[in-house]
Amino acid sequence: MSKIHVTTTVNGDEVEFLADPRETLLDCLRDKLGMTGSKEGCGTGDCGACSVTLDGTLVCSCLVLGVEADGKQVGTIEGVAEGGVLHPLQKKFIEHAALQCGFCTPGILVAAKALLEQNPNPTETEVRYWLAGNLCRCTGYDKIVRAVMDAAADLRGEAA
Amino acid sequence: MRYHSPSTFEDAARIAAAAQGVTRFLAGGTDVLVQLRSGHVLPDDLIDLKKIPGTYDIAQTEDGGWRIGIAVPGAALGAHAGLCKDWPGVVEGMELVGSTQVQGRATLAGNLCNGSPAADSVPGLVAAGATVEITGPEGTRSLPVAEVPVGPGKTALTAGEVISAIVLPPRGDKAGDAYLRFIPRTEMDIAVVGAAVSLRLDGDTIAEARVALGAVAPTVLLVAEAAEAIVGTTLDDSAMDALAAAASAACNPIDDKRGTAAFRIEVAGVMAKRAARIAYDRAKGASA
Amino acid sequence: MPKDELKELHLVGTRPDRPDGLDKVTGRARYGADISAPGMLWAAVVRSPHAHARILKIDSTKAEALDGVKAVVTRADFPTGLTGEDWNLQENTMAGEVALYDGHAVAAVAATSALIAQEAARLIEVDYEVLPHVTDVDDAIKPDAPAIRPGAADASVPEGMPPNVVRYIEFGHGDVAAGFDDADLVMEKSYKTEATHQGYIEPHACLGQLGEDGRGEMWVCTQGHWFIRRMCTAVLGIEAAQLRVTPSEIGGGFGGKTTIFMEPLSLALSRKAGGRPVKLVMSRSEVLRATGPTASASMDVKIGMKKDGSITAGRAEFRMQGGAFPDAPVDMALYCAFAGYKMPAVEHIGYDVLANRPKCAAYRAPGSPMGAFAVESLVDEMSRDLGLDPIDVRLKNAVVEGDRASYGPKFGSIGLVECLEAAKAHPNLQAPLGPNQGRGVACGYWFNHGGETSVSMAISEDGTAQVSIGTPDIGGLRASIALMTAETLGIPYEDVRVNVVETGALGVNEPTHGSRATFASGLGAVEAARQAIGEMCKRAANEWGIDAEAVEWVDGAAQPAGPNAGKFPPMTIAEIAGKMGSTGGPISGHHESVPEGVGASFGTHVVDVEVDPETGRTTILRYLVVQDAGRAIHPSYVEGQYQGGAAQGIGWALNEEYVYGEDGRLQNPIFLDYRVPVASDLPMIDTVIVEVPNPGHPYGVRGVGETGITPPLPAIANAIHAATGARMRHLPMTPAKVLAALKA
Amino acid sequence: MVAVNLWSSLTRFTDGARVVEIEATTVAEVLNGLVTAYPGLAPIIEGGVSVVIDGDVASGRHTPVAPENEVFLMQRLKGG
Repeated sequence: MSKIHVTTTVNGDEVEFLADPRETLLDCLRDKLGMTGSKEGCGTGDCGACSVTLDGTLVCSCLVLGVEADGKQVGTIEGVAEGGVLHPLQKKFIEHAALQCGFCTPGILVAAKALLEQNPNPTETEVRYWLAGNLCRCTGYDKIVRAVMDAAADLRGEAA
Repeated sequence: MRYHSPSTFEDAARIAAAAQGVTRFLAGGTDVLVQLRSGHVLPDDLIDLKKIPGTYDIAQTEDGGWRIGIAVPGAALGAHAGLCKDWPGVVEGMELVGSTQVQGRATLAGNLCNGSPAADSVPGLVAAGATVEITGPEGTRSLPVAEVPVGPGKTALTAGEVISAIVLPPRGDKAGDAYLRFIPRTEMDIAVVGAAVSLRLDGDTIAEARVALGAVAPTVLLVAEAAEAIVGTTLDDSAMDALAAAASAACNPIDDKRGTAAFRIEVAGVMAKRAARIAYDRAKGASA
Repeated sequence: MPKDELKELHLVGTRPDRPDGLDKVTGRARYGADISAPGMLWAAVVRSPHAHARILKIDSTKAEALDGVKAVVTRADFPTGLTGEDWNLQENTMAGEVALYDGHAVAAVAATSALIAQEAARLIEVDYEVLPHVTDVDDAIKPDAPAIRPGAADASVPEGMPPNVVRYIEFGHGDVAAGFDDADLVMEKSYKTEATHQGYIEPHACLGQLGEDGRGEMWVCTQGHWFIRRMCTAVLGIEAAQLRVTPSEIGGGFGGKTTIFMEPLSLALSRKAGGRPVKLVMSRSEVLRATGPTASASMDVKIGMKKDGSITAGRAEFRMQGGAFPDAPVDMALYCAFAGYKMPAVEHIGYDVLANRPKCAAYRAPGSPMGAFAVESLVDEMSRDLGLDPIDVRLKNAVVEGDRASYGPKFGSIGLVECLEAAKAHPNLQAPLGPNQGRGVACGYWFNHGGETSVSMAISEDGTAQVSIGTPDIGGLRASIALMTAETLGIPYEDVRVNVVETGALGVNEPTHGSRATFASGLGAVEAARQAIGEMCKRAANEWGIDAEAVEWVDGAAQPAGPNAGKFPPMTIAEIAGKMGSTGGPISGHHESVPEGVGASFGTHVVDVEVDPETGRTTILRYLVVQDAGRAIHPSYVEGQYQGGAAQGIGWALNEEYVYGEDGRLQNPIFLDYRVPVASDLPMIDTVIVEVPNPGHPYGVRGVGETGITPPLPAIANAIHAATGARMRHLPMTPAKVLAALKA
Repeated sequence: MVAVNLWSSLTRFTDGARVVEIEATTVAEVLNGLVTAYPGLAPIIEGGVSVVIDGDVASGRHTPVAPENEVFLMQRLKGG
């Protein structure tokens, strides 16, 4: 089975790997690049734990082939904090106890960041529907939704 | 598995026609990758269509309709103001497929070619009278969307044929469409019942209508009797009841893990009524 | 502890950032599948497609011929002669002569890549003789049901019972017949609940290595690594101390990660592959098909009630299947069913029944939700028939300290009445309800659990402290332990680091289960800190040349007390620690015990729903959880337990279920069709933390993890009834079932 | 003597007695005494039981019991 050489940009850094065309972008991130922050919870696009951005679009990396990333820009949880400075969403997730086991957290943060970039002032309903593809089994979502709303307010420069 | 990324549909069709084993086309990949990873479908040749120029485009046709590239994901449909204004029902059907993440990848063409009777985007396309452009070894042809699915998991496409565009007719004035589905949760489910209604008004009276149902038969249904029930009416209560009865009567569903046949028959009428109301309001100028 | 002492607390009850928060929001935290090792192989498992089939032949010739395949194991690679639960675990890990359920492992393979391992697994040919199967509990208990494991019944089962009954229990007290005679209203109804799965988002994953010398290492996501060690070594026939098990961060467990499923396979493959480490990660469908869902239940309940709502007698007969192995929590279900009520007379009968399904595991208050669904539904139905308020009826019958529990012993300190009163006073009860809307109330109970506990604490040279615990942190445990330790030592929260350590670093610990971790490891950390404080007081006393008894510990410092008070300035923990090398060596504390006094936890939930009369779909409008926490160490994570438990209960009530086809195969083994609640399905979940301190814990803690999943099942059924008049007695209350009930 | 409350289906092994008197000062003596007096209980007790003393699950075999204690035998308690 011949492998394909892939050159892609992950969180701003150019990287290369050899991918079997059957391997997903998630497999490649985790097993070839050692970026295990993106998680596999289902492998069928139903849980969102593997959420990344691909050329700025939010996707499940388990539903993208590694070879499809060639020449594209990939954004993962490892790139959400910039230069060691946490993104307001990350701070608010800790502050609001919006995580318990933390396994869904990377995917939710990547998804929530994508939401706030296109909608800086989402309603609770908009947050809930945007995140409907990110399963969390620990929190009942209450504190997650609050953390996202509070981070949005923070980013807008409003007091919570 | 061999991975191909041709730069024209003709090349894609040629590769597919020459392939000996299991072949799959890759557009959004949200069905193909699931089948691949679960081992249900292990393609020998995978033909990625997204490197073909124009596959991400949404363009107005000369007659005022729309031509939608096969790699346009649901999120891009929803972001396109012109398309959303003309065909909100088609767009909302596609936007119900999967999550925000899946919307970043999943396509109309993929949803159609997967051949599921429950595909959310298909009833809207059928109600709209959409067609697909098909490229094959013998050239291109056009086929109504309603004729693409021929059974669960089966399409009318022959070996080597690939959908190269989705074409929506011109919308025209005083018209509206809508799609509603029933799922047990609020998101992330496969439709138990889906109903799309497209209609045009003459004054307050419905002059033309098309009603399509999903997940209630082996393929999507275009229910002429349901359309007839509301044409010539102002969608009064008796028209609504007749619509619901006609929709329910057309159903030929199965019991499965997602719902019972009796439930599907009952709720098909409910969804048809509710979708008709939205389509009617949109035709009268309500925004989507 | 006395209330005035609680007022002195500085840290307990505050909400600092959790110590593992940074790693978890940056993607750095390492879970089960996140670690790799040099020379590592990948494993894949071959699973039975049949619900019940004799394994005639396994041919791995083609698989072994594939480039990159390094080992194939079948049951032949495991020792024989195991008995009891060890045999059950081994049999469930890998089928012997008979595959007992769809998804039962029959072979496993290790190869140089995941893709090769998966391809090799497809090349392993298994010949089966398909046997008759049964999956439904009511079918499985029939006398003519296919006998799944003849001879599996234990001594509790009297002669002549149907072949799949493997455990039988009967208990109660009082004159039940007289109680029913004495009642104004007697009602008897039958209820059914379907199996559900814990649904943790992290699939099971481990990395195992085992040499021919019998020494091994394992990295695994688990609620309890000593359990993993004991079970793996028993199944493989190696010595426990030779296997070192390190717990990864864990992506949810809810009871499902307290036992083994595939972990021994990685070790067996490693041993066969010359000791190369083997990574084994389950797919989601493997998780749903072949780990440990909860039992399904069929239940009959009869209650006698006076016109004023007082209960005169109760009877419960529960039948539960927990898969092809004896372990359905029918006993727990019965214990919890009437636990909130003073029962003058009560009778419980339980049957543990085998069926061709995966071996059930614990799931959050195992058994309690099913029992509560039946009893709390019937109490609601009878209250309404008698025109009584459902909260008042519960208050009228509510158990208080000293009352005899329905299951026999007397209750210690409990907070049921406090929960009911708090629920009654909550503004949600005043919210107006519109058409097709209804409000439901129910209570829930869980015992809580002590369990083997070992904790070590060491003071560092700079006066900071490290605590080693053996209970994996699933939902903020390290924050709670750090709070209690810092509170006890009188140092800042940030000066304590809590580590969940591997099996080589502590004595045996039971898992994070039974709502025990904050209670038991917390108690251990406090006791260990107190021990270190004693030592530090002694060191200070030696420096000052006074008796150790004349030194007290105040705000993180030793200070002279009694007649010596004020004679010397306080000596801080940093000062004492800085000199430890020259004053007697390291300063640490240890605690080993099986703590008693766990403190049971009651809760009351109130839910408002709206039912679409045309589709039968239920929407949760408002949700309130009130529960007794004893003392909330970190209130945010207590609320999180309440909210998470409620969400799981809502899923169980409305949409989650194992759906088996006529062929005995699981029809919905992916998250698309196994419908856990998504964010848009739920409203905010309001919480009230009731605090009736548990006298059995130094800070009054009661475990809070489990009770919250119990009340949603009946509360939602009661709310649907209030909204529509339809009484739902079979979970889940899917739109199709509700619509059918509305039309009936 | 300690009065031990059994669950009622165990009366098959105790000649119908639901409460049995056992000479014991510890949990271990309770369990051993039960097996000695009623050998039919042996597999049940070996299979695992919880001994509840005055409402609390006893932490081990050496937990003391006295005649004034209320003692219940229950199925082994566990949790999720």
